[in-house]
Amino acid sequence: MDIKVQVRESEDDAYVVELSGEIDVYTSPKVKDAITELIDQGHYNLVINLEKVRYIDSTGLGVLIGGLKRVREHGGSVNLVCTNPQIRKIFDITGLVKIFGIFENEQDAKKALV
Amino acid sequence: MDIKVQVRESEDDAYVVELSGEIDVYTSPKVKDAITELIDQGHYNLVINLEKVRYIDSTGLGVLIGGLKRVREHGGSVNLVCTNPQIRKIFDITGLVKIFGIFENEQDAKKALV
Amino acid sequence: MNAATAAVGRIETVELRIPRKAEWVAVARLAVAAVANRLAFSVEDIEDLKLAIAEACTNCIRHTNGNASIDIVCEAEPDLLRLIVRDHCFDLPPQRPRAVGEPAGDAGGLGIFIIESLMDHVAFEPTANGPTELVMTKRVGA
Amino acid sequence: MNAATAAVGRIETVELRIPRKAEWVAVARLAVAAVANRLAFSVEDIEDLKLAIAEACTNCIRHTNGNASIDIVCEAEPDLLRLIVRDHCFDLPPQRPRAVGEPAGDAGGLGIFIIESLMDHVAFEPTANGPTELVMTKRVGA
Ligand SMILES: Nc1ncnc2c1ncn2[C@@H]1O[C@H](COP(=O)(O)OP(=O)(O)O)[C@@H](O)[C@H]1O
Ligand SMILES: Nc1ncnc2c1ncn2[C@@H]1O[C@H](COP(=O)(O)OP(=O)(O)O)[C@@H](O)[C@H]1O
Repeated sequence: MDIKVQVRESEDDAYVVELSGEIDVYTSPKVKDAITELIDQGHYNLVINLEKVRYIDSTGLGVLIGGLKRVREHGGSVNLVCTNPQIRKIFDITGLVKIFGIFENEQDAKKALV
Repeated sequence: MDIKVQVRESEDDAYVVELSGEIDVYTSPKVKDAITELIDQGHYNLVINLEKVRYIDSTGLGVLIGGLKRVREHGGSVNLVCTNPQIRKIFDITGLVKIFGIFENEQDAKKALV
Repeated sequence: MNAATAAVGRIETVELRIPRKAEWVAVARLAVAAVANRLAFSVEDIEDLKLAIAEACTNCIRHTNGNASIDIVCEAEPDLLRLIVRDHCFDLPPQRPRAVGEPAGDAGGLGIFIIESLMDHVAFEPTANGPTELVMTKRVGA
Repeated sequence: MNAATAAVGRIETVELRIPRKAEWVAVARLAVAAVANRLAFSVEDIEDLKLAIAEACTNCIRHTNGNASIDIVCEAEPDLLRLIVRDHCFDLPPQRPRAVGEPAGDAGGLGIFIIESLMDHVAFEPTANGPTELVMTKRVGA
């Protein structure tokens, strides 16, 4: 019932934020801080890996949407990696599949950034 | 949050009762029924395999103790297979380690019946 | 089973009260999952119920103030689970969520939309003593 | 931290009410585990707390009658969890458990013994309005 946030630098100035655990009203500020820090440092091409996320709710979605809005202001983008069908379903029902690039693995998500 | 009970015949008229799941006040009657049925059929040498049991409380212990008492009246015995340290600990603190044979695997538990 | 016979079925009630704080929402989620597990809900339905109760609790935290608790009543019938969520300072009339695909930023606006997508019936019901209740129902196998 | 500073620490309360029936004890177990997970308890301590609450609920089911509920109050302090379990028809004065290693058969007699082994402090406290409460406390890292 907690979240782990791991940030990794990748090729081409892209950054990967790997999340594992549960993203809810209690844990999402930690995710927000990590994303905000990257953006403040001038990194606008992000892959957020949700493969190890077992749970996400609207507070977690809000953080992802907020990040996307900020990087887009700088011509960047956020791609997601999501394989868990329950998590994927939440992006489907909220219509967020239309505004995020969602990929089956990190390689594809990184490639699609450029 | 449920229990699965599987009964297997073994060599030398021994029977193995393999339990998986949680044994509590709700599920223990199912365990009791399986053990009672074996004893009613005249099988007094039992191995009860708790390797896949994630939880047991005093109602589960009561069922095992009740079974042991009945088979002993017929010169039989009950050996347990228990590898989970949390489950093992409950047999330790209740002193039941002294009245049950507790083994690390089914082979040893079966051998010790004879 | 038609609606009339379902209505006379046995109802069992589990009640939970948590502090109106972010760190306790996980307790509501797990308790509701445990209740749902006693009915014949699928694993996917149980995930839906966890998300719906979390969204309801999150709204109580985000849209009310004070030290009050969040009260959750789970009414389990053989073929449905009704979740009633009540905060003690529900002063704003709930608004409709924003249009799908047009989220307004960090603030979201997705909570009630998600709840309505996952549950079979959702209603805000005014109570005699002030606060409004969110009542949401999910049928087994619906 | 000494006892005096701990006593003035923040206490957060989670309350749970379940039907006095075997199938709902698992809900108490999981809810208490979820509460304990919010404190700094080890995985092993959380298993102990699950077992202790289940034993307490099981006693409410085995030694009382009627349709009343079982009420559980979890008082979380930074360094301890206090669990208060109340049934509404606690009429028998609790007896001591049988001697260790001499169980009296199916009926057991192990419940309170297990609770006392796993928790740091256990008491039956009479209440003003009739029923007795079981109050049990476990310290983090004790
Ligand atoms: N428990 C509540 N107390 C007060 N207002 C609420 C509550 N739940 C929902 N609302 C109202 O309904 C609106 C829509 O809620 P929701 O769809 O969850 O989006 P969000 O919470 O992101 O604004 C909220 O903005 C709020 O005005
Ligand atoms: N909730 C309760 N209501 C009434 N009596 C109780 C309750 N809990 C415990 N007792 C009494 O305490 C005794 C010891 O309980 P316990 O150690 O759990 O063993 P057991 O339940 O197997 O008898 C019980 O036999 C009963 O008389």
